[in-house]
Amino acid sequence: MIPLSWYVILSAALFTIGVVGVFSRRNIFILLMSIELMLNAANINFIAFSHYLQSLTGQIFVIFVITVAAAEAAVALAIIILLARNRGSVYVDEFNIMKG
Amino acid sequence: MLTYALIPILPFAGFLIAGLFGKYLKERAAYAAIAGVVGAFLLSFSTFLDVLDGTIINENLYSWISIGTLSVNVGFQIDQLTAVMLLVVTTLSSLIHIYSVGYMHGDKGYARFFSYLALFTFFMLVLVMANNFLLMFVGWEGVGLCSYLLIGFWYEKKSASDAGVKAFVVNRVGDFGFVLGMLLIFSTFGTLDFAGVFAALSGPAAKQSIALLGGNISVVTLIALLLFLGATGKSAQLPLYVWLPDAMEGPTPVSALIHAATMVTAGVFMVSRCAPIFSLSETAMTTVAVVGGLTAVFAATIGLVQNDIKRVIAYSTISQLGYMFLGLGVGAFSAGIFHLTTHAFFKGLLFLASGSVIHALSGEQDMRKMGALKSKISITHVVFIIGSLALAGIFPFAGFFSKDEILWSAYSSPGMGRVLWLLGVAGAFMTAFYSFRLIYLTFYGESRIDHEVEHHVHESPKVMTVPLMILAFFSLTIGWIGMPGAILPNVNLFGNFLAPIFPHAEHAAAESHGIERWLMLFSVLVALSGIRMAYSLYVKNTSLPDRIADRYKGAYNLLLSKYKIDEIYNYLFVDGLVHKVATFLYKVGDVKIVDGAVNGIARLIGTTSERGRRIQTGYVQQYAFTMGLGLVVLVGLYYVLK
Amino acid sequence: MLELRLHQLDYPLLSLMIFIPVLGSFLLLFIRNAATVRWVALGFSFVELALCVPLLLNFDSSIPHMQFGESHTWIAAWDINYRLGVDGISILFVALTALLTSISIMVSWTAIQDRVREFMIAMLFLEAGMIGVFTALDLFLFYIFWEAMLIPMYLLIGIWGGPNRLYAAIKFFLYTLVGSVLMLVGIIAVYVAAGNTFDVLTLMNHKFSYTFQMWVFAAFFLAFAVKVPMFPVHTWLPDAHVEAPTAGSIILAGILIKMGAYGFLRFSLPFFPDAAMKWTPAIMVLSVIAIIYGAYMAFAQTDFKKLIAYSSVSHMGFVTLGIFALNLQGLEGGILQMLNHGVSTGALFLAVGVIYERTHTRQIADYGGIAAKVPVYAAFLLIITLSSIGLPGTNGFIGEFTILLGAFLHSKPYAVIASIGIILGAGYMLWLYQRVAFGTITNPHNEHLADMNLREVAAALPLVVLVFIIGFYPNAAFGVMHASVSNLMQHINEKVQTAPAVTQMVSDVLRMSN
Amino acid sequence: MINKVIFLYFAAVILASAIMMVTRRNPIHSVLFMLLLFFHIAGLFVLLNAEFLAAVQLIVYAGAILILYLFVVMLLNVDKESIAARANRYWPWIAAFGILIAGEVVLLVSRGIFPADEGQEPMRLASDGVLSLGTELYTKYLVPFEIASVVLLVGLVGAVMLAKIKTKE
Amino acid sequence: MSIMYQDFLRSIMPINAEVIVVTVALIVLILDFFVEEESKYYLGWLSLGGIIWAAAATYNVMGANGAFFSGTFLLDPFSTFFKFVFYLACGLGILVSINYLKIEDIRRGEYYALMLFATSGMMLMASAGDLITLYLGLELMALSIYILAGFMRSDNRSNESAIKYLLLGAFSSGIMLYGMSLLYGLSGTTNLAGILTFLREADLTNPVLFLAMIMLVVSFGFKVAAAPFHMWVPDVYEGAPTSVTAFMSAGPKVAGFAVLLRVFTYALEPLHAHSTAIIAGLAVLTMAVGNIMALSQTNIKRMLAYSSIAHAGYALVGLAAGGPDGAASVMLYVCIYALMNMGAFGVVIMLRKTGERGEEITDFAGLGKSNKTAAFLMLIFMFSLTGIPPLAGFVGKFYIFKAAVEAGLVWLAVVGVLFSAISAYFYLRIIMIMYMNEPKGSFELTTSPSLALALAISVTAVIVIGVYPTNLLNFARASIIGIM
Repeated sequence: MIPLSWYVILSAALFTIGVVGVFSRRNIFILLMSIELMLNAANINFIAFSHYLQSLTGQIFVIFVITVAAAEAAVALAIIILLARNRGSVYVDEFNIMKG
Repeated sequence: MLTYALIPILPFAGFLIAGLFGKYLKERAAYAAIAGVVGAFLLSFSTFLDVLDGTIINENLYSWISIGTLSVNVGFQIDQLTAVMLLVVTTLSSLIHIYSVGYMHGDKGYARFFSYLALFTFFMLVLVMANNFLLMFVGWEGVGLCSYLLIGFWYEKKSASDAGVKAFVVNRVGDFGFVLGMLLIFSTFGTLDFAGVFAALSGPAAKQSIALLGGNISVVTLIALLLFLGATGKSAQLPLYVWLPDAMEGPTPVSALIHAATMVTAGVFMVSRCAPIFSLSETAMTTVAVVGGLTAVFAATIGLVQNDIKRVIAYSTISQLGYMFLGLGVGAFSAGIFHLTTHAFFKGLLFLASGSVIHALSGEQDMRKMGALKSKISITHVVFIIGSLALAGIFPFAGFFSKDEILWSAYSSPGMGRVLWLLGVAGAFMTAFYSFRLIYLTFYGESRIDHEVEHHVHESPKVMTVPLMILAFFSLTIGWIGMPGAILPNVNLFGNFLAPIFPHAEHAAAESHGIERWLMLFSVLVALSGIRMAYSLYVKNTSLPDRIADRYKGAYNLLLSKYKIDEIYNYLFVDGLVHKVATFLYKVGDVKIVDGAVNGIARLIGTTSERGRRIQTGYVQQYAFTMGLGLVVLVGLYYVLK
Repeated sequence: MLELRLHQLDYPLLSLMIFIPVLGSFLLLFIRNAATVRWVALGFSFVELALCVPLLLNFDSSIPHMQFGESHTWIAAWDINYRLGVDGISILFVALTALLTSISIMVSWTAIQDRVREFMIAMLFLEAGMIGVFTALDLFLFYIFWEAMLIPMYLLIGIWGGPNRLYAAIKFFLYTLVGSVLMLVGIIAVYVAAGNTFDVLTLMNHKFSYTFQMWVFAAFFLAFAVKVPMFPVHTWLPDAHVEAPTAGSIILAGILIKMGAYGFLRFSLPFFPDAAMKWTPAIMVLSVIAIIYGAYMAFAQTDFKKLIAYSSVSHMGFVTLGIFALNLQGLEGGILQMLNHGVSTGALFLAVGVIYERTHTRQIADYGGIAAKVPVYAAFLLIITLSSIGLPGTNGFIGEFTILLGAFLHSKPYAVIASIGIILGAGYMLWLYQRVAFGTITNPHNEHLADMNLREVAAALPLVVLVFIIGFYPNAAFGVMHASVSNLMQHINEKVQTAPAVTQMVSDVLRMSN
Repeated sequence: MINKVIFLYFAAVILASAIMMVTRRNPIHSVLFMLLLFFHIAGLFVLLNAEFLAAVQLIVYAGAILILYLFVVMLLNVDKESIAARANRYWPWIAAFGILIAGEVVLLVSRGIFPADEGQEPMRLASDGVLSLGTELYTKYLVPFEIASVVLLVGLVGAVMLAKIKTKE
Repeated sequence: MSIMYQDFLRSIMPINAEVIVVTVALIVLILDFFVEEESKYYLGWLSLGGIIWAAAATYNVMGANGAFFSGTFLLDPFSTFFKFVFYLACGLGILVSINYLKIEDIRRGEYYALMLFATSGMMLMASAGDLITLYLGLELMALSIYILAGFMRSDNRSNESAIKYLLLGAFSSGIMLYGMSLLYGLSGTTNLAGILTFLREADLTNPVLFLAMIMLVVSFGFKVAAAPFHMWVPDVYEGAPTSVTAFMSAGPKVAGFAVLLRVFTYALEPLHAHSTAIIAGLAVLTMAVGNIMALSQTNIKRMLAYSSIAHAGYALVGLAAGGPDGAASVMLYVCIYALMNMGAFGVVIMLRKTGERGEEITDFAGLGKSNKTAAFLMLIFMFSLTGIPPLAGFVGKFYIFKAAVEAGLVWLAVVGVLFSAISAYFYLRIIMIMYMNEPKGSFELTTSPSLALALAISVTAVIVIGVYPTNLLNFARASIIGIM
């Protein structure tokens, strides 16, 4: 049988990749997708745990996570469109009018 | 009781009236002051009669300060000493008030002048009547204040106001000693009343001694020395005499009343008031005697060469005060007080007379611009000579009796008595010399007066000359009340009168009258020779002084510049110890260090903030990164916390 | 032990004294006309003054207890009560506050032309706050007033002040705030240590552990030392004084900086006698430094107000010296000196204000020879100068002498050094007076200087009278405070305990910081 | 055993495509790698007997969200980043940091103890798994379910409101 | 039928406050289609009515204490207290918005709907009994606020603040989710009560547990703007429409503290030993960053942003103190803070008017002359934020530090008071500029009944609470039932 820790470690690795992605890439889409990576890492955890704990809560949580992710993506993309419209750029490091 | 209280109150009333309503009373203000002072004089006389039979009045008016064990009353102790002082003060004060009516006529500060003068009288009376140290200190500082105000009376003159401040501050240095003395007295004896303290002197408290600068000093001595420091300030003794010559900036009546007759003698009075304390401490007594003797000579030497008529008299005053302390120092308290009394009269006379001269010469004070005045202002001339003879100590003038009593007690006192005596004699010689130098320069020889001044030289009005004559009379006669046993046995009224309150330190034994007579003769001769020398120098061949001056240039200039003491004090204390240090402390200490630290902290925080703004770059990823960093650090804490 | 005398009168006198000014300032909100505002404000300050009459008449000076007591529950959850009362110490300052406030309002009559209404509102609020500080018998309430006072004072300096007012105001506020917030922690610590009570009287009887006292005393000390102000935390005072409007300076010098010393008397000494004893040498040294140092600073000043400000540092040095002599003479002298300083320095600032209003310069060099032009003013200034240099017959002398006596009995060296301050004091004050009043007119602007008018004389007269009353009959003041002060002394002597072993102290520290 | 192999395959592809996604210069490529990743995650879910979730993963994530991304990317036809600017200028730090955080998290997680140990029988509820899931969702988690609906509504409103071309203003 | 209707009502009774808010939001959305652009502000008043209605509903169930919907939803005094704070924040937010939107020319009803949605999200966060509810409530709130922040679509600053907030928000919720997943993996449940019971006899040295806790600290810390997770705050606050900023600074922050309290003093209570140390550290850092950075700001909104960070720091002190008093102090503090901040932003909004931003601190110059009332209000709020008695801000700080000292965290209290002394500088700077500088050209302030009402409410509250805090205090102390 597959040890639970394998799943957890996999998710940890995935989470980390997501985090690093958020830090490093300029392109806002890739930023968002990196965040999705983090969410997916969490999802893997939930599913794995719910499997090993014999409890459905994890799966339920994942459903909600995905729902929220969808809503968030919609809003995010809307804002990106605004930005692209007003600034003609999708590179986050160009959005720094406000600092200090 | 009330009658005694009235003695100071009357002049105070005079002060209030003249001070508050001076604006409306104009010159009539003088009458209020005079009335007050004369009233005080009459009351003092009746008081004098009350205590003539040796009774001592000691009454409290009301409780002034009372905290725990500290309980000070406003109260009067009137004994023979006080009575003498009362008479001296009120007499002189009255006469000088009257004299001033003429002298100050037409001055725009007329009312102010009289109010100050009356206020001075008030404080002086408080000083002499007080029955405890603290109240005495009130009078003590009060007269200081008045002298400050009166020296600076013509405040537009910078020199005048400077002199005023100088007088007050130098006196404060003395008072520093006085205050500490009082603190030590209270902490030792638990009271500040004269009676209480003197009573306790015989007790154990007086025996103790305290550590000071490694050494060990008896409390009584320390008290005495501290009080004496106060006395040197007030009575212009070494090293605090410097203010008195400058005090001549004030109007001449002020010099007469305050800086010759009364205030400056307060030190002498205080020391004799504390005779019981002083006489317990050999050290203190010697100190007093030595300081007195030295001052007597020191001031006289300066007096030899001064050209300002008032300054000459001022230095003679310092020197005469020296004699008084010399007397007190050798235990001849009554002699000291006696000299105080006589001196008050003849020195008052001299000052008023010089005032009359100055008045005649419309303000001229430099003797090099005088001469040949004897016919022009004859009354002044006569009284001036009487005063000078008294000062020089020529028989039978007042000065003779008092000075010789002091010299004799010095001579006959054990220890360094003879040395002190020699100092005294030397001083006597110089005194005779410079006082007649003054007379010759002023009244004899050929006139050196500026011409426009020459025209309106005139004798002073009656209101001024009458007091002069009265004083002259006293200068001649007052000495006789202290007739030494060596001349007429057992008629020393003065001595006997004061006998009950002073410890009997008189060494004059009957069988030694022989020596005493010889000494008297000797000192008179010395004085006469001094006068003769002055005559030969300033009347016979007037070129001689300059030649001597050239010959001993160094010495002459040193004397002329008063040993440069003022300059040294200025450099050391006024500029150095005060202004330079203050400026440095402020510019560096306060602004840079103390305040600098505060502002520095503020600035530090400010710059931190400015720097911090750079961290907030506006890059969203950097924000996320910071979060991540925080996450990592916190997670890392796991290894710390467990 | 001390008790709170309730229902002494059938009306809450102290509350009235606190809230009548507040009421007044609310009333002012609805008045537009400046002249009316002035009169109303003056009226209210006079009402306050009038209330001092029943206060002083009904005060029983034979007992040390807190009188005119009021006590109402306020915040039950924290056992905070609205508790007021005065004893022989605080009553004097309540009266002084009422007097000086009226005087300040009179002084500001023409000096303040801009935003008169706001100014008067600030003044009245300030008065309420100050009286609150002196009457509060609940630590929390005390702190409320203590801090609340900062607001109007800050505005007074900041809005109606001189050219550099911004710096001065913020410096004043921050400086005092830093001190007080630490005291706040101290107050909370006391509250916790004493079993959740803010009642001053209860706390007085509570014995705090030795180590605890050491720490908390320090916290309180900082707050009070800044207010006094003691060397080396005095630098806010010159700036604040120089920039503040006349009224502000009078209140600041007259009342505000007294609160530090009052705090020592009311809280530090009774709560932490051991700490007080332990810290006494250090505080004595600081006081002596303040005396000499302040005097020296005064010598170096060219600015009229700054000079007086530094002289205040010197004088307050005397106050702390007396208080921490911890004997009757010292304490009573210190308290009297607080009053004196309030009167004299208040009057000095009044004098500066009077002349500043005419010449608009504070540089001493711009004066000189004005005695000829303004005799009344010169006389007034002279009297105050003398009182400030402690000439016998004036109030200053009594205070300084009794303090020196107390200090001398406590330990001689301090008194000896402090006495030098008397010489210096005479020096700089007379020099100041000489430079201002004497000599010939140097500045043409002073040629047509107008003498003090009736209003100004009326404002100055009470102070002059007080100078002499206290000078000639100080028992009037001492009599009021005797009972309370001796009670305080006795209280300290009873409470003081011997220092515990080091191990004990260490364990205390550990327990305190869990 | 076979499961292990399958898991390892999935894990390998997931990590690989994650890394590719993060490092691709062309966003469209990244999106495609993301798609790949989602598919394998779905596979993982199946391996864990969460078939329904696998389906949701595919439909919602791959089918909806990702397509939306793709759509927008193309809509804005973002040109690929220049080599210099692919990563922002701190990337070496970030790399180091990445290793650090990975180390920490993985270390902690691997040293962690989970009550659910591997020994037991995994759930075999494939057939009525969905049913019980539904029951759970509509009874126990009713409130969250309702909230989710509001969340979606907000998302909808927000998207529309923000993105729609301004009529006027 | 009616019976069913009855039990339906009864069944949703615990949650009807939320239901009301959401319903009103929906009504607003629908009416939005029919209302003329000029009269959109009626929707504002409508939403306000909704809030009041919800408040009434909550008032009816006051004192109720129980878990509903199988433990996913808690209705207890704790949540009730916070709900009132949210109503306050939202109500004041709406009041300050109505006029502001006119100026900004935002004529859209969604605005109010979103505010209501956000509020409902907060309410759910406060009464979440289950990580899932918590997560969804949080996301609901966050999502609405993202949109509100970006509401000025044509304004670059607004867009930027929206995207920054969204990216970082999503990032932090990613971290939170991971933490939650681990927590779930350990305890086998997402129910807070369940987690508590699990932790009661769990091995607390388990690294994963620690990891999970940290991740929750980070993500909640992000919501309450605790350093070093605060960096979004200044930018987002500056960019967002001022009315939204006001709402943001009051609502979500308070909600964040509700969650922090619920999780750390209730669910993760057994971990208190660890969490206290960490939170104390964060508190110090937060106070330092907030107060020091605020000193050098020139934009009033940024300045208030940093000040809100600083205040989060003070509240964290109370959280670190823990225990009933600690919790109560935090609750009292955030409530007072919301009031003061709302007031301050209200005054800032008065300065905003078409043409000029009125956001620079220098724009306040001479306000004390040109508009006495506004200046006086600002003065009150500034002194209150500084914590000078007798104003509410002091009471809040006092309780916080009192709790800290009682918990033995004397050092923390000392640090706190020192920083609050520093904070005096930048608050007083505003007052200085208002009263002590001359106006740079007189300007008219834009005011309106709604704004006036909002300011009146907050200033009255600030003064009354300052002088007589007893009632609010007792309410807070009574409301910790549910997390103790």
